[in-house]
Formats: sequence, C-alpha cells, structure tokens
Amino acid sequence: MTEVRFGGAINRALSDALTADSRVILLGEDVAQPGGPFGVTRGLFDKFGPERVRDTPISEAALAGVAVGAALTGLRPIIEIMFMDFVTLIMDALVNQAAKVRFMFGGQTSVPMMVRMPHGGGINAGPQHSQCLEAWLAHVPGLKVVCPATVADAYGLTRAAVVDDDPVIVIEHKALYAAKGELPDPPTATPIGRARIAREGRDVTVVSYGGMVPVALAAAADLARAGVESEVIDLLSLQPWDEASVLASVAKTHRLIICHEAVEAFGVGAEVAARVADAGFDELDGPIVRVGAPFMPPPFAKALEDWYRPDAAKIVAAVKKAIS
Amino acid sequence: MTEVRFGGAINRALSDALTADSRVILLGEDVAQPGGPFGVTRGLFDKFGPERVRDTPISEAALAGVAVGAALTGLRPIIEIMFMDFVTLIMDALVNQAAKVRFMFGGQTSVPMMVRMPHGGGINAGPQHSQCLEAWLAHVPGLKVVCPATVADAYGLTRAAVVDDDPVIVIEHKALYAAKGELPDPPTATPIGRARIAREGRDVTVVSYGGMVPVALAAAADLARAGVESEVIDLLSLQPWDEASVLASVAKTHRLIICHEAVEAFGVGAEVAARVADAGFDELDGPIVRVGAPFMPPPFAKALEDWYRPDAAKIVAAVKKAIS
Amino acid sequence: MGSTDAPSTTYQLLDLYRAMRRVRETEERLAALFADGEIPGFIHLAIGQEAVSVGIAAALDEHDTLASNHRGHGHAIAKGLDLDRFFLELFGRRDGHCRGRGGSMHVADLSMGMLGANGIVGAGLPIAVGSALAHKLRGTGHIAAVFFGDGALGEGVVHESFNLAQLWKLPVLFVCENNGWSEFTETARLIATDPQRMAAAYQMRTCKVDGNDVVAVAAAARTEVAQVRAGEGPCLIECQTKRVRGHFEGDPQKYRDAGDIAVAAHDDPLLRCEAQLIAVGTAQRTIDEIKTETKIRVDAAVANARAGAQPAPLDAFADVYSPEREPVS
Amino acid sequence: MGSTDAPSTTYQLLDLYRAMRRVRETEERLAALFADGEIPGFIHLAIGQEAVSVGIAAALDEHDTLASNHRGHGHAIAKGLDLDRFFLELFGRRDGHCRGRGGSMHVADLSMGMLGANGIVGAGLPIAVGSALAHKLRGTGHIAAVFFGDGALGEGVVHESFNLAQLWKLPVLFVCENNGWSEFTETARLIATDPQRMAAAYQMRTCKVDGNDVVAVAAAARTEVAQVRAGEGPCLIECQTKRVRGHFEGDPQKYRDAGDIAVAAHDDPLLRCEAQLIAVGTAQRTIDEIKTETKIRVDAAVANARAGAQPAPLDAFADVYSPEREPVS
Ligand SMILES: Cc1ncc(C[n+]2csc(CCOP(=O)(O)OP(=O)(O)O)c2C)c(N)n1
Ligand SMILES: Cc1ncc(C[n+]2csc(CCOP(=O)(O)OP(=O)(O)O)c2C)c(N)n1
Ligand SMILES: [Mg+2]
Ligand SMILES: [Mg+2]
Repeated sequence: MTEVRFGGAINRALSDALTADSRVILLGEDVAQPGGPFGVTRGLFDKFGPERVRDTPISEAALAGVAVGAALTGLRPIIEIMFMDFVTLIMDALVNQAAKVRFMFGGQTSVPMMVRMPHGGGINAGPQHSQCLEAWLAHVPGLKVVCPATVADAYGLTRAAVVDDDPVIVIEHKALYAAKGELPDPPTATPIGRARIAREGRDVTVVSYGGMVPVALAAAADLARAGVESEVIDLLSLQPWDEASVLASVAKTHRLIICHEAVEAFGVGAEVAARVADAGFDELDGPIVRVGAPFMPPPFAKALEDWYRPDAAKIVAAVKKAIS
Repeated sequence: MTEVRFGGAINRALSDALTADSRVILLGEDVAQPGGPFGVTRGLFDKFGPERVRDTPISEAALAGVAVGAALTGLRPIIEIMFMDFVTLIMDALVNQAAKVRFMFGGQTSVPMMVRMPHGGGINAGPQHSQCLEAWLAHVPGLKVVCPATVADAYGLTRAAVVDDDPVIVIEHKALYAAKGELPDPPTATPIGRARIAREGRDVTVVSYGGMVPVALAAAADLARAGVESEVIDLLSLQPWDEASVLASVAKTHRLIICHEAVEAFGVGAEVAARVADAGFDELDGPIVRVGAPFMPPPFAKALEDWYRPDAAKIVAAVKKAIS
Repeated sequence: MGSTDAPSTTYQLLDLYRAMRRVRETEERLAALFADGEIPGFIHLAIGQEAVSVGIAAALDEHDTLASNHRGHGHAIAKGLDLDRFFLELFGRRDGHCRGRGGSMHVADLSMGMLGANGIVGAGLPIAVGSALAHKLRGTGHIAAVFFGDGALGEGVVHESFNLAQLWKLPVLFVCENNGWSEFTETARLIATDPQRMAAAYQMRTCKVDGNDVVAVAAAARTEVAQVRAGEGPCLIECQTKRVRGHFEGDPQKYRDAGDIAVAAHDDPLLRCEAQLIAVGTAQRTIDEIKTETKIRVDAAVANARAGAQPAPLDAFADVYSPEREPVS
Repeated sequence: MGSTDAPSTTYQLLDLYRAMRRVRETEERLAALFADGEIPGFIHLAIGQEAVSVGIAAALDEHDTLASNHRGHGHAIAKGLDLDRFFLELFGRRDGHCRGRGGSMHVADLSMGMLGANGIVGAGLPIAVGSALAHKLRGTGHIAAVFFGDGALGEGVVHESFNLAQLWKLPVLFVCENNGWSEFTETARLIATDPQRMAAAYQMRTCKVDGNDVVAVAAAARTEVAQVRAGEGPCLIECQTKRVRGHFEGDPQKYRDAGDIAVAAHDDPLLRCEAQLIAVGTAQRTIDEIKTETKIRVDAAVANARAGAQPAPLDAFADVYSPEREPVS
C-alpha cells in the first residue's frame, strides 16, 4: 500500500498502460509538454515521447473522431477532454461513430478507445466548467461509462478502460484530484460493471458514485450516530451498472436513496430508481428518494455553488424521508 | 375542424407564426427553396421571402449558435435540424449557450429560439438517422422539450414554442408526418407543460408521448377487449412534464406503465418512474414497468427495426406484468 | 486494385472500365430494386461519378484505409468489397457486410481497409486522419483516404481535420467529390470558399482534376498517393463531377433544371472511357463482354441477396459490446 | 466609446489611454484579489493586450453588439460596462451583472450590447454572426463584433462562422487577438494556418495590425467598421499582441521562457500610449491624474463589491426560465 493522490493514481495508471502496450497513445489539449491542465499527465511526454503523447489543437470534435479512426487502425487511443462540459463538442464522434461502429458494422471490429474527462464543481468554475453530464452517455448503447471515487479505483478503472475493447468514458471528479488514498502494491485493474459496498448497513441503501461517495459516507457516519445504519454503494460503473448489487442491498434494507452531483431530473439516479421500482418493487418499504443538484446550471458564486452541490445534510434529510 | 396531415399542421403553424410576428425567421438545411427534406416547410420561402426563410450550409453547430445570437438581438429564430441524430452537433450551442444564457447572465435576457427536429424510426433509415435522444435535452435546465402526438398538438405546440421566450426543442416523429387528423378552426396553441388524457381508464396508467401514443391507444383497445381499462396519458411536454397529471392518474389506477421509442435505459421513462416511485409511492400497487427500445442502436433491416421499435403487443405484455 | 504503373495501357484501362461498369451496374440495379420496394431506407446513388471512386481506389493498396460518406457504394466496391455481401447488406440480410444493421449508408469491410460509409456529413474526415496517424505511428507504410462532397465544407470538423493532418504531416488523401450539389441546394449558394482555397489556407498540396475522366483521376491519384506514402504530408484532390440522379432515390428533383440533369447524364464517365478504349484499339466486343459479365455478376448477387436469411435480433444484441475479456493488472 | 473621427487628436488619444488604464487597473486588482483568495474561479487576464479591446471598442457604437471569450474583462470594460457591477460579479455578489451566477467567464450586459464573455473557445463567433443577421434583417444599422484568440482557429465552428458571415455578407467584425499562446502551448505548434490565410480562403476583407499600438488598432477598426456598417460584408482584423501573464491566475508558466515573458511585459501598450501622449504635448501630470482617478475608481468598485450582498439561491431558481406568458393562438 502506498499513499498517493487521486490524480497521481490516474497518472500512474496511464503510465503503466503506455508501458504495457505500445498501441496505447495519449492525445489532448495541453496533455503532453505542459503535463495536463490538472497535472494528471505530468511526466508522460518525457517518458513516452512526442509520438505517443501529443498536444492537440482546440479541436475536440476532430480529436474524438481521430480516436475512432486510430482505434480502427490498430491503436488504443486515450483522449482527454479538458472539462466534461466540452463533451457537447464530441457527441457526434462518441455517439454516432464510436458507440455504433461495432454494432452497425455487424461486429466486424471493436473501437478500443478511452476518453477521460473531469466533471463536477467545487472550484467556482461556473456554469460552463462544472457540469455532470454522465446521464447522456449512459443512455448510449455501445458506450461504457465509469466514475471512480477512490484512489484505488482511479487507478483500477483507468487500467480497465484502456484494455477494454469498447469505447469507455472515464469521468473524474475534479474536486477529487488532490484527495489522498491507498494504492495497493501492485495496483490492480477494477472490473467494469461491478459496484463496491463502501459501507455495510441494514437500514437503508444509499447508492452513489464519484465525488459523492465520500459525502454519502459522511452522511452515513452522521446517521449511525442517530442509530440508522446505511449501506453505501459506490457504483463505480454507470454503464453497465451493477443492478444485481443494488437489488441485493435493497432486498436487505428495503429503502433506497440515490445521490449524485448531477442535476436530479433525468439523471443517473432516475434509471436506478426506475429499475428498482420495477425489478425490486416487492422489496420496497418506502419511497425511493433521490438527491441531486437542483434544476439549474451550476452557479459561480461560492454562496450559490455551496448550496447547489449536494452535501451530507441533504443526504441525511433524504434518508430520514425514506425511512419515515 | 379540417382534416390535415401532421406535417401540414406544422407547416400551417410555421406560416401563422411567421405571419403573426415579423421577428420570426426560419433557417435550416434545405428548408427554403426546396421546402424541407420532409416537405414540412413547403411554400414558406415563396410566402415570406429569402430574408426570413433561409437555406443554410451543412453547418449545424454554427446554425444553432446563430440562432442564439439572433435571439439575443431581437429576432425569434426557428431552426431545423434535419434528423435528431444530428443534435450531437449542436449540443454546445444548445446546452452551454442557449440553455444557460438567461440564468448565467442573471436574468438579463431570454433566448427565444426554437429548434425543430424529427426523431424515430419506421423508414429503415438505420443507426444514424432513427434515434430518439430527447432524454439528453430534458436533463438540461433552461431548455424546454415538447413532442406532439396529434395533428392538433403538432400545430399547437409549434405555435406555443415560437411565442415562448425560452429555447424550446420541438421533436417530431418522422413516421407521423403523413398521419391525418383534425385541426380545430381556428387552430390554437397547446400550452407547454401540460399533459393530455388521451383515453380515460381506471385499471392502469399508460404514459407515453409522440409516435408511441397511437401505439399505446391501440394497446389500450386490445386490453379493453380483455376487460382492462387503461388510462393513456399523452405527455406532450417532456421538460417541464406534467407530474401532477401523472400522479393524479396513478392515484386512481395504482399501476404505471411508461412507453417510448427511445432506448429504455436512462430514457425519459426513467424520470417519470423515479418521480412516481418517490412522490406517488404510497399509491402504487405494483411495479412500474417501462417499455422502450432495447439497449442497442436502431438497426437498418426491416426484420430488425420492426422488432426494435415498441409495438402494441409489448405494451399489452407490460400492462399484464404490472397488474398481475 | 493496387497499381503503380500508368493506367494508359489498354490492360489497365480495361481494369478501370470494368470497375466502373461494376459500380454502375450495381447502382442501376439498386435504383430498380428501390423503385420496386425491394430495398428500403435511404439510397444515395453516385451514377455519373464512378470515375472518382474507381480512379482513386486504383491508386490505393489493399491495406490502405478508406473512409467514405453517405454516397459510398462506389467507394466500397472500387475498394474491392465483395458484391454478394454488399447486396446482402443493402437487402438487410444476415450475411451482409454489416449483418443487415447498417444498410446503404454504413457499408464497411475492415478486412479490406474500408472503414465504412457514413451517414454524418463530414464525419469521415477525422476518422481518416486518425487512421493515418495510426499508419504513421505503427509504420505500416499504408495511407488513409477519405471521400467527401463539396457540401461537407460547411462542417467545422472538416476544417479541424485539415489542420490536424497538415500539422502532423499525416499520410492522408482528402478526396473532394465536387458534384455541385448539397442535397437539394446548389453548393455555390452555401459555401463561400472552395477546396483549392481551403488547401491553400493550410499550405496543403492540392490538385483539381476532371472527375469524369477516369484516366485523369487515376493519374492524379497515382502521383499524389506516391507523395503521401512517401511522407510528404496530406494532399487534397478535388474531382469535378456531376450528380446524375436525385440526392436520394425517390427524389423528384423539382428544384433542378431539366437541362442540368441532361448535361450531367450526357457527360458519362463510362462512355468517355469506352471511347478511350476504342481509341487505343479495344474491340467493341470486349466492352460488350464486360457489360455482360458484369450484368451476370450483379444478377447473381441480387439473386443471392433475395434468398438471403433474415438477421436475428439476438445476434444483434451480441454486438453492442465486444466479447468480455479478462481484466489485466 | 463611439467615435468616428481620427484618434490622433490629443483629446481622443487621452480617451483611449483612459480606457486602457481602466482595464489595466481593473486586471491588476483582480490579480491581487485572486492571490489573496478574495475572488474564486478561473481568472484569465489580458494584461498587455489592452490596446486591442480598447482600440476596437472605440470604433463601435453603444448599440453595436459584441461577443467575447474567456479573456473578456477588457472587452467588457472597453464596451462600457459599469465597473461597480463588474466587480460585484467577479466577487460573486447579488448585484453583479449576472447576479453572481457567471463570474469572470460570463460577464455580460445586454443593455450595452455586450452579449457575454464565454467559457467555450470559439462559441462567440456564431453568436456574433447571428447577432449580425438580426441587425441586417431588422435594419438597425448596427454591427456585431467578436473577439477570439489565435487558438480558437482550431475549433470547427469558427470556420463555419466565417463561411456564413461571408456567404450572407453580414455586418460582423471578427477580431483575432493573436497572442501566440493557446493556454500552455504555443499556437504555432497547434495551427497550420493563420488568420490572414483563412480570410483569404473566404475572400473576406482582412487586415493585420500591431495590437499593442492602440492608435493603430483604433485606426484600423475605424476604417473596417465603416465598411462593415456600410454593408460591405464581414472583415477579419488580426491584432498581434502578447500575453504578459499566465493563461489564468495561478499559472506558474513553467512551460514558458522567462525571456518570452520579459519581452511581452516590455512591449507595454500603456507605456507606448503614454509616449505617444507626451509626443503630442500632453503633460505627465495629466497622465498621472488619469492613473490616480482610475485607481480611486477601482478602489471604490472593489470596496463596493466587498460590501455587496450575497446572492440568494431562490432568486437563481427564478431565472432558469423566463416568466410565464399567456399562450397565444
Ligand atoms: C451532419 C449532417 N447534416 C446533414 C445531413 C443530411 N445530408 C445528407 S447528404 C447531404 C448533402 C451532402 O452534400 P455533399 O457533401 O456535397 O455530398 P453529395 O450528396 O453531393 O455527394 C446532407 C445535407 C447529414 N447526413 N449529416
Ligand atoms: C471548447 C473549449 N476547449 C478548451 C477550452 C480550454 N481553454 C480555455 S482558453 C484555451 C486557450 C485559448 O487560446 P486562445 O483562443 O488563443 O485565447 P487566449 O487564451 O490566448 O486569449 C483553452 C484551450 C475551452 N474553454 N473551451
Ligand atoms: Mg455534393
Ligand atoms: Mg492565444
């Protein structure tokens, strides 16, 4: 076990992936010589050289299309989109090309590309640099979507995403980059599609992912003091997501809360709720409660952003509502 | 009452909107001289001239940005995106600009623009020309999203969208364009945000919208023969959607089905299910069942597309599951 | 179709003619099949534009990669795709290139380097650029080519792709098939620049060729492909041609002068090639034999496709994602 | 800031200097406030580039519209935005231009024709094109202008916008603020063309000017704005300038030569303007007075912003959508 930062774990995973497979390349705005806008790719240019680690122009749409073409021609490209808010510019390459190629070409080929993108608030970056738009991607057949919450999974999901034969979107919460945690020695890949029980409990199931997992754990600690034992599930993967683990937990607790930083309406939580309201209906003893951002863009001012992002108090209130 | 086609009703609404307000303009690929790829804008170029009805280059991203700038400078632009699949190219202008301007500029201004886009299958147009991606747009604070099912609402929602001060996306199911129906005389606007009870019933609530409404009605007719009375709700608006009407119906029937042509997972139905599993939980007597496309891109072959698109039989099966 | 010598020998000219005839016969058959309701969906024919796909493909090697657009039958067939599987795909049959999931707008055969037709205008360009990057980094010695229409110059990603290709000096051949139309609108009413000016803006090598003269296209392609392959960076070839039919089958072309259609139909690249063949001494009988052979081949492919099995939904499910692999550490 | 005469008179030169001083003082204060943790978020300063925003804005009328980018403080202030509300916004206060919801990257004042700073590179261009279309159709006599950086040439929508503006001969002024950098990378390593070549590709009027000479910028802007306003179609002005500070505040600029920073800092447009003023006989005291006045004005704005009320979440809710209106029939 070594203690590293979340961003450092991703850096190590990228480095290990580039070392392990010469087909892996890394492309993005300022990822090479400058070492990445958040420093996540620092040192990789020096280690792997200008052919494999490349700075790209401010051309997100072409960058994503280039990844598709490179993946179809024997490489395994990793691209970085500087802020998830700019995923708006690559939706065509992701959705109409990367996600569909395998299916629409009759299974002839795969598209082994990976896209890294930071999401979320916490640094007062305002309405166009703080969004959580993962629900869009999870709605697209052919894409995989993961979102780590811990240092170990930041490493593990990054490694898994690179070796995966399909397009995988790795969403990193930018407020986690500096968080410290333990990395197993040697570090291992985290399987895509499986959730993790971050805390066991019998009274209520709290499903979460990414930057909201530590918040959910803080809420669970609060609730434990009040005698309520929450089972906190860290989804890890949003597409495919681990329905079986969530249903198993609900079968135990009979209460379900889902929390994420994305806007609540039409977010990832809606799908989790909908599946449990179908396949898990008979196990439910109370309403399914979601905690997410209110229906507005992320505001800039500290006073507003702090209020906008879900916190432990909101989760506690939701749990109380669900078990009342 | 006059009988017109769905596409003709939209044409009339556009014509009436252009007549009523000189600030309204219409832009899109082949919408002017050629009269639109589906003929929906036929005659408008001749009636309103080349300044107000314009053919645009194949530049969807700029087109949507132009609409934002024009809306901020005193016009009320209507743009057409030829297939909803190409909404991938305008997500930035829609999401990071149009949807946010009012909020992020502190309420200084509105962005009165409207975007028309056909979605859905039925013409074997294949994976990149048949998608239903409305769930993405409904997840975006600041956008309104509507989807008419009848001739009257095709007219009515189009008129309402043009006079609305916010960006409104009007989604038209391309398989409905040729459908005939009654247009009131004079035709009226349909309020955004209110659902319509397309058929009353006491046993089960079937929520639907757009091209799936006639299918849901056919299923309801089948079920009625078996003694099951379905209440079919035509949502009309997806953002904001009429939660009160759905909850009221569920309070009567205690069973809920949601069906749409979009992929089921992370679709509009998930949000409806999630809200009812929260606010309407106590009224539910059975699982909430969704009917949507399976988790794959829309396939081309007739044999595959017919299977892919939800039909009355699938809705009937879902209802049986929900009430069993 | 690989060829490095001049196409001026009778033998090579016959190869080009045979390839064009194959594309033409295929597309005329598709027109009839669509009219008869046997083939569904959107069918964009390139009748009258065969010299472009055939002339360019003649300069490519089998493992050069090719990205195409919505009007891609000629590109696919010239690149060497199997006619049986092609027709099976257009009919939506199980054994088509794409197992019936793609149809006309998505024909692809990765084993032939054909990276797919594409329903999104402009989307093929960055894919070709990425493919060229892979060729360069992997040292394959191959190049990537991409066909796009004059209307595609409206799409921003096309410009982003030009920049990337030139910036990184990638082995990519941009082929602009300039037929004057963007669907139902003349491109001149939509685009305030042209391929030559765009290439100049990036100081990219470029040339302009009569796209209805297969010898001219093949010659230009041979010269440019050699440079691209030699590592001289990208090149843009503009082929001036004419769209004979509607934008898609079923398009009544009300927006178009009858005269314009007649002119387009009159400047037939196949007839021009036939005249060239006769001029170099080919017997009319040889030409007629090619016509007959081609017709027989297409007849067979159509019959085979008609009899083809329907695709099964469950097979489709299996290809949304790749088969699972063991995670590595 | 509207002006139609030559800026060569002392009086007009003083106006330009005063405006630049205001921008400079504001941005230097922002740097300090950010360093002290008083202002959060991303702060992109245009120190050293003041002659561009001020010179261009001097040629615009109050009701001409302006779209800006992430480095937009100068554009906003030169266009005439109120300093109090500006600082309130940067502090995230209720009475800021955007009620604290936007911050540095989204400053806007529609009443001054300022259509907003923008956090998405390139996104301002189609907005300006749309605004120009509205001016043209409504016959307002106004024009639209847009500032963008050299790095923005990478974005496809920029090229789409050039095409549309030129195609429709719209009254739009494209102002490329060429400071040689795209964040942490020299633009020369990213872009294989330049503004002059791009304009040439569209046969768009263009000119290139020393962006650190406010007199030169103002003169070029006056000439070009007059043509744009007269209906001669769009124009692209390239202003060569230098970024003195990091990409954003807090950027240690490890990627950049100390020499490059020194050269940039040395070529100070304010010092150049001061020299020009002295040369035409302005007293140093006049210049010093402007400095003092400006400092006092900014002090006041900062004090006011510090004391400003916090925004309330419920107010924010009210502005996601416009107030409801009666549906019409
Ligand atoms: C992104 C996108 N926008 C619009 C369309 C609809 N569309 C299909 S083909 C076409 C015209 C293309 O013109 P051009 O590129 O010149 O090719 P041509 O059809 O002339 O071969 C259009 C607008 C599309 N398929 N994709
Ligand atoms: C679409 C998009 N991609 C990337 C970024 C991140 N980004 C912000 S500014 C910038 C560089 C812009 O360079 P330039 O246009 O030359 O303006 P400058 O900063 O030099 O003024 C980048 C890449 C962004 N804001 N938007
Ligand atoms: Mg064309
Ligand atoms: Mg710059």
